[in-house]
Amino acid sequence: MVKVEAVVIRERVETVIDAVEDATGHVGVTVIEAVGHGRQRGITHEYRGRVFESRFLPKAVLIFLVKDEIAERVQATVIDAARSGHESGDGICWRSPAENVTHHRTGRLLEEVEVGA
Amino acid sequence: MVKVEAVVIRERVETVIDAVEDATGHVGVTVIEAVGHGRQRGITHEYRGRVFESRFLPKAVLIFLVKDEIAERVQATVIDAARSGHESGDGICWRSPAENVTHHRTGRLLEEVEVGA
Amino acid sequence: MVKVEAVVIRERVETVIDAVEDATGHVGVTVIEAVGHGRQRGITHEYRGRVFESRFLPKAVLIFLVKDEIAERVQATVIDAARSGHESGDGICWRSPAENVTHHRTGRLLEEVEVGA
Amino acid sequence: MPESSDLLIAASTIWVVVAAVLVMFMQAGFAFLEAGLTRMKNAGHIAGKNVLIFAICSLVYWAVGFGFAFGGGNGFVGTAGFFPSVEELVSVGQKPFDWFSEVPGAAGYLFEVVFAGVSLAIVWGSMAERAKLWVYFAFGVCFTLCYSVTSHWIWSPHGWLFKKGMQDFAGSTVVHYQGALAALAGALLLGPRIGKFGHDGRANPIPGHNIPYAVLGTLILWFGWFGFNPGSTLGVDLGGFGYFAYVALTTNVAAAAGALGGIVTAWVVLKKPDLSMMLNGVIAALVAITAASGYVAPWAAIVVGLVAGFIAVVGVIAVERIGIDDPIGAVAVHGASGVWGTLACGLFTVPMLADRLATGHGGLVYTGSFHQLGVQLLGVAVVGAWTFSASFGLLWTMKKLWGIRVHEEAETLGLDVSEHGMWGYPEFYIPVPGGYDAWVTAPWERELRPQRPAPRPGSPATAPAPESA
Amino acid sequence: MPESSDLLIAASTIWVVVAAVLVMFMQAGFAFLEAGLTRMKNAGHIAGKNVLIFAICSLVYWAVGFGFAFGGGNGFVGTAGFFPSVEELVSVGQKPFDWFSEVPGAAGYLFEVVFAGVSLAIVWGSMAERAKLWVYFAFGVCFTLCYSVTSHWIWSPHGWLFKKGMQDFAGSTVVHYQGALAALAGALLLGPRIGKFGHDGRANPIPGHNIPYAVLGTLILWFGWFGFNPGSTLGVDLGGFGYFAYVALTTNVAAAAGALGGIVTAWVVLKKPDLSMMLNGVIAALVAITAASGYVAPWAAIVVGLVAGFIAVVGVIAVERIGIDDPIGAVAVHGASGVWGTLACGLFTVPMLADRLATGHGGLVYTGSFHQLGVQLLGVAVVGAWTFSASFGLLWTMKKLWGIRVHEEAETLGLDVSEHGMWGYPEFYIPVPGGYDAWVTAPWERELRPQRPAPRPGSPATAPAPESA
Amino acid sequence: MPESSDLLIAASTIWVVVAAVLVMFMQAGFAFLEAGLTRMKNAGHIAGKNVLIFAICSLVYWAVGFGFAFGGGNGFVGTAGFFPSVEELVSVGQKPFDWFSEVPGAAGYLFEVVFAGVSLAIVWGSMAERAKLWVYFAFGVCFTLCYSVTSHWIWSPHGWLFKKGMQDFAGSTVVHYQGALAALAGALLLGPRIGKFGHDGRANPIPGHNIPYAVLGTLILWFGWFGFNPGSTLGVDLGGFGYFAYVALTTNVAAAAGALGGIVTAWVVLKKPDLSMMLNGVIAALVAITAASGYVAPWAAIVVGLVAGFIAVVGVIAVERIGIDDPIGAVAVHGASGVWGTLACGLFTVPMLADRLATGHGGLVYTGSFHQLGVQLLGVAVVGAWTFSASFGLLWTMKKLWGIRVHEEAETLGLDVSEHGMWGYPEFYIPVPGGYDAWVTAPWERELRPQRPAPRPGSPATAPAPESA
Ligand SMILES: Nc1ncnc2c1ncn2[C@@H]1O[C@H](COP(=O)(O)OP(=O)(O)O)[C@@H](O)[C@H]1O
Ligand SMILES: Nc1ncnc2c1ncn2[C@@H]1O[C@H](COP(=O)(O)OP(=O)(O)O)[C@@H](O)[C@H]1O
Ligand SMILES: Nc1ncnc2c1ncn2[C@@H]1O[C@H](COP(=O)(O)OP(=O)(O)O)[C@@H](O)[C@H]1O
Repeated sequence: MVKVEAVVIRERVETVIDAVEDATGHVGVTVIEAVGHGRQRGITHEYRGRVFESRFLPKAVLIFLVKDEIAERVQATVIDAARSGHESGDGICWRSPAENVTHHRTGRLLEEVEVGA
Repeated sequence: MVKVEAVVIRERVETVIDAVEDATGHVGVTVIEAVGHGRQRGITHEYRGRVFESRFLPKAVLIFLVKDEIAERVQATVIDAARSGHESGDGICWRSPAENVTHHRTGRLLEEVEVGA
Repeated sequence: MVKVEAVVIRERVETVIDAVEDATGHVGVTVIEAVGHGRQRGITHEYRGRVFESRFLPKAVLIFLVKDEIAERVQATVIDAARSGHESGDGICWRSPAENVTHHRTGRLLEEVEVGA
Repeated sequence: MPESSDLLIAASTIWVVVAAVLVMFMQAGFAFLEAGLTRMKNAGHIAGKNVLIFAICSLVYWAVGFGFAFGGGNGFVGTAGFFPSVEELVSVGQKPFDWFSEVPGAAGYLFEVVFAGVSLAIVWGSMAERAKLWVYFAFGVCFTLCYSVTSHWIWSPHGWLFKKGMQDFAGSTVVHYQGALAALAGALLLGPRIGKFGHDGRANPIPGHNIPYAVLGTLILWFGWFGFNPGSTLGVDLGGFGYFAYVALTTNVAAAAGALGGIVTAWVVLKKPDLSMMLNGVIAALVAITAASGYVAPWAAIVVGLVAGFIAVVGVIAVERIGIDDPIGAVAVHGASGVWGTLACGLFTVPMLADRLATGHGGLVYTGSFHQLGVQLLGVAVVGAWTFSASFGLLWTMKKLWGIRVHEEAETLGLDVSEHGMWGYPEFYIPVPGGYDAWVTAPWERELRPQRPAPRPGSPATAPAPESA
Repeated sequence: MPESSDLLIAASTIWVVVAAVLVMFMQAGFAFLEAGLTRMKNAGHIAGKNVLIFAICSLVYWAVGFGFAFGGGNGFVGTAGFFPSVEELVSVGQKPFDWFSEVPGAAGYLFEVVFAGVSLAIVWGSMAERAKLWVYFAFGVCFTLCYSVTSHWIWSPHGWLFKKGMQDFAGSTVVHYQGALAALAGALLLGPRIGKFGHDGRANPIPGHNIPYAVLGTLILWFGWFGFNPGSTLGVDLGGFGYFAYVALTTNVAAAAGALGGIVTAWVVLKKPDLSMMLNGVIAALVAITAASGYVAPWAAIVVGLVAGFIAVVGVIAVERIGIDDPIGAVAVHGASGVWGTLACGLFTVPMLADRLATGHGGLVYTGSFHQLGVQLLGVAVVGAWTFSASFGLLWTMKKLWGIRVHEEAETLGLDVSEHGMWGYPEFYIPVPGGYDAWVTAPWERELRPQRPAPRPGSPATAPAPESA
Repeated sequence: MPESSDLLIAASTIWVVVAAVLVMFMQAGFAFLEAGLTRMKNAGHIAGKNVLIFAICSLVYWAVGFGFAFGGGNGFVGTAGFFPSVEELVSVGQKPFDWFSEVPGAAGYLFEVVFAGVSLAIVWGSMAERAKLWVYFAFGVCFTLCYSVTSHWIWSPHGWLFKKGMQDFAGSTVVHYQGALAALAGALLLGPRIGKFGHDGRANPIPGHNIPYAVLGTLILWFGWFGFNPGSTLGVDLGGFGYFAYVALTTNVAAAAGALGGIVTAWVVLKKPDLSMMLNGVIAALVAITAASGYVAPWAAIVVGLVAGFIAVVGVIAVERIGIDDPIGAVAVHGASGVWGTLACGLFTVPMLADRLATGHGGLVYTGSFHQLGVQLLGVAVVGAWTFSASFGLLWTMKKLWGIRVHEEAETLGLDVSEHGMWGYPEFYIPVPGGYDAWVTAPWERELRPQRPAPRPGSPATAPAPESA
């Protein structure tokens, strides 16, 4: 199978998950809270007269393990749904191969399980 | 080396880590808190008369970087130990190649270090 | 592109990010809080006369998606900068290929965007 | 050997000052009730604003409010006692504060200013999480004056409603209903918080971030209410020596009934014993008994409390239903319940107690007469019209002229960081040096970085070892 | 000119009411001590239940408890003053509440009901994190009645133990020991929390989630105890005018000694100056001095406190050793220490003070006589037998009939969400709109989703650009 | 029929005891103000240490401190009343505590010991997050004694500064300035916290972890200050019957002005309405008005408060600028502002009030005379020299002999876990059984592990299914 990973702004986590389900029928995602640093400016803070900027901004990492055949479609959907229209900070998305993706409860390959489901 | 990753329920984090150590002698893991969404139903909440379900459930992501030769054994052990007997939510496990796995403290390859250890 | 991942102690997160930027000019990183278990001893706790050790120690996972040509350099810099001089716990670093790394805001490949930038 | 008249002053002043101090502490109760029932990103702002508004109120009330309320005058407003002098404040029972016959004018000020502070604190509950900071200053001043005038009508012996025999022992109408009216005006003009209502108008729950805070706030309020109601005897002998203990009893049983009324109603109606509803029930009951505490029998106090607990639950739901976003539930808990408590006097006042307090007459259930109920209704109607229109007008003007709501980004980011520059719980949001889950080297501090150790032989920086992998 | 007898009533009522109010605030102390020493997932429930049980107690005690305790009657129970009327509550020194000779019956109610509330609050400390919600209602009512009867024995002039000259100035036995006995019964019948004991029976530490809360709770309790002990003079002249100030002094030095006793014992015995043990030491010392505060010399108060601090530490460990899961340590801190304090009177009571208070005789160290110690022992034994068996019997019956412990899943998930439907700290557990680390669009809210911008030219949805990679 | 002299004692004792209890509660205020303005990893320690030091202070002050301060004696120190007996404590107006003419010696002790506790609490604010635990014990004892001596100078009728007519109504100098002097000595000897200053000496902000805690602390302090200042009449008739109500008024308007002074100064000077600065402003104002509360007119109280609010903001910044790490800002808020308040008497004291209180003379603005200002200056200078050198000397010696600062690792890890073995918020740091985001099986508990279900047919452990992939 293929592992599709994306860094998205937190407001978009559910939009992306729903979009993937709508577009490809894929159900199953793991979400990790993260902070990111890139082109986007951080938030400015002031405390007792000292001004400083936090360079990290809240993001979320989404991990989808999907069948090879839908991988491209999933990624395209993610990229599309993750776009917020803000001028910066929307994040990135990539994919990589995952071998022997197994389903703990049944001990069988996830692909088979999903077919089964 | 190989990177074995697993999404497990939090109650099983240590069971899995111990099982891997017992079965393969491998020591070394990184644990990340995550939330997941899949076939399993979320928890129902009620506040001031409004009922709603949180679609995300607490999970943990385990990352093991292991020698190629024990990769399969490690994964099999994880899959086995992660199974809680609940009717849903036990998660999944997969593996993928990792190149040039280096150990910061010594600057040498992790494999060599582990041999050294 | 290449995905360079590293587990580092939290004090080193920024040192590493700055070192990578200085050495390779690469900007863009995603940071995830994690806990790790390895050769290093945990912290001892005592509560109402019961002594126990927490086996997990706070770490951070850094994810860099970088152009193939600078991947090795980035990794070398990370390994170098992550070393704290402590006797244990500095963590590890590895890399793996990432396909079709796309930039959400523009919908274009990250490489092109970075060139553009 | 002290005169017994001096001892009466001593005892009365002790009681009134202690009661005032208990009521002042209610600011901490509101701070934590409101902070607990709102979100983390606004916690510092919500808690801190109670200090700010009480400060504003304290100075305005000293300068003119106290004079408006109790400085002699006509039926509508006091006309003396502005910027009171040392003499006016230390003397007992002298003009312009002769209404306070057993305590120095200063004790009168202290006891009345904390009431004004409570009324003002209520206002912001419904305006929480989206109002601009300067509005607290501007409207805080205006409301304190508006409050002072109304309190003159009902509590000053010169007041026209007082003369009609309106019964509002400690201020269900004066303090709570008034605060709720301004709160309602504010909530209407501000509009709901981002994310509170969906496109179809259905409300989203926005649970408060810290129920223990809300519990602490409620218990502090309950505690402070023992100054609020019993202290309103303004001395040790109103209604008879030690009568204030009886007022404390009715207050306590009503609050208890309110807790049960609230949690049971929630359990039955909402199917869950919602804790925030139980807490609202306590406060609603305390609000309701405030007017009645000196006038009713214990059984009636329990009825007043039970009904108030019910009102709190259905009121909060109802207010949400009609599309008003009231984060704390002030409109239902202080408004609806304040009205209920005021009218309850018209129903349950014991004639003997009305005589003891020399205010109005017995209630419907004892006298079969609607007279007192009518007076209470009149008071509620007039105060409702005046305070709501005044508050709405003032806030409407501010809104038109300068805007009273923060920008969308500021609201989304949270008022702590956008208005004050720093989170209420910084370590959960940003790396603080040596802070929680944080990176000891703060982002804004370069020099601090630990020096990198010289690369060891064989380290990738010098040798190509890893490359060879 | 007021009569000096009126002024005596005024002064006594001020004092008793203020003291009662301080004691009422101890509910906030228990709420935060207990919430602080338990887990996040139960924080709202633990804090909130103190409001609930005080509410139940307030109504039951008004209806019948006060009559049982102080409504005249025989040596075993009061037989008058149920559902007291306005007249009975406002009059001073009249039957049925003639025992309160300087304050109105209402002041008597107020002061005694807050004591009942404290005793009831103690019960739930040991039952924390696993009891069903309805049990608070059912057992709350029963225990309040049981408590009222026992307090009649010791505090009513008609009580048989009172007649024997038992010394329990403010209730080490009546309030604290009794609460601890019911707590013990509850802990035994509920069994330990999931995860408390391993298969080999070794105990796991389950540290409380918020030490600052526990500190706040302890300081509120210390604060409230200045009403608890000194207020038990029930007037301004018991033991001499202003004698209550002396009671406050013994209370304070004992509490101080308890803090040191607790932290030093922990440091020496457990090798670490455990903060929760220091706090337990303070409370244990306050519990112990409660009985003795009016009877002993300052040096003895310090001894009582030091020993109580020691008892708290070893007691908590011992209770855990024998396999009882007492999350707050109520059995050791209120039970063992309450017994110690009661017996301490038999040892250290100053004869002159026993005479001043006209209760019992001097203690062993002054008189060389074991008489008083014997009386104290008798009281402890009888109360222990009666309250433990009554509580155990009641809870055992409830357990058999309906079950008193929540289901395993509910306990694992936490009582906040399983019993009340919502977390005590929602933003740490679920996405709240605009909440901490959360996704502004709440899961249960579809329409709210930001509309997706129309895909730009070259975006993957329309063109295959990325595919070409 | 009670004598009116007895009633005077009763009323005075009620007032003094109630005031003392309010002041005692300020320990909770300091605990939460300080915990809120420091970091999560030290929260338990910071809050808990207030219990510890008040305990130490309570015993030391009973044993010798009270005697040093008020036990008759010469101009420099009291020489009687050590380890006071029951008789000395229950009698009124008798030697050695005859200075307390209307309340029992015990009430005197209670009221004075809580003041010593406040002064001691201030010390640790500047030493927060890095001092060793035993230092609290050792220096706590020493400072309490040092404090007692100084208070004798100014508050005992035998004291040499008292005889000079120094005006320090409730202790701007005695309590706050002294505490700040020791705090300064401690901050200098400890040095800044790790990460506070960069290599270039620029300061890093280390924001406190919980602004709501700081707000609660501030409101508790404001609340307690109504005991602090008005209670300093030590009876009901100093300055006239009920005069203490006037003292409460000046206290309240000053605090209000301080809040506004603080937030406005921050807004103007620092460009942001920093909440912690508003809170500092309140406290600075309360500190300043402490000396003047009985002597000045309301308008002057407002001036004193506004200026204090300004001093708090610029003072905190200034202290940081010169390289001193004062986590709470005690040096500016209690030191600079305490001096300001003491001198303010020399400027604003109303002659009529000075006469009422029979202490000193009118201030410059009324009398045009610099006399009183001179006396105030002398007091500030002498106390400054004595207390700073004594504290610095003591701490310097302790530092040289045993070291007063924890090791670097301990400081980095946090005092909760390094000094006490457990975090203040354990569930955010370690897995607790059944705790937040945690793994039910605690790391230290093996047996608890859920048994693994027998591998199912086709599970990888038995069959090579996955391998076949
Ligand atoms: N090269 C990269 N490697 C890892 N994460 C990246 C990289 N580039 C961007 N990110 C992630 O995407 C987020 C948004 O990137 P940013 O450059 O701020 O937005 P934009 O590119 O839209 O201006 C960053 O905060 C970071 O988490
Ligand atoms: N395709 C997937 N991609 C990523 N994570 C997944 C996927 N399927 C399942 N998971 C993770 O595994 C967890 C358990 O999956 P779920 O379907 O709920 O359990 P089960 O399959 O046993 O019913 C999910 O919460 C999610 O974190
Ligand atoms: N094989 C591994 N797989 C995953 N993570 C690892 C592995 N080895 C080490 N780590 C991570 O690196 C951290 C440091 O490793 P550790 O062995 O404690 O340090 P050192 O090797 O310097 O003694 C661990 O806490 C863990 O997070």
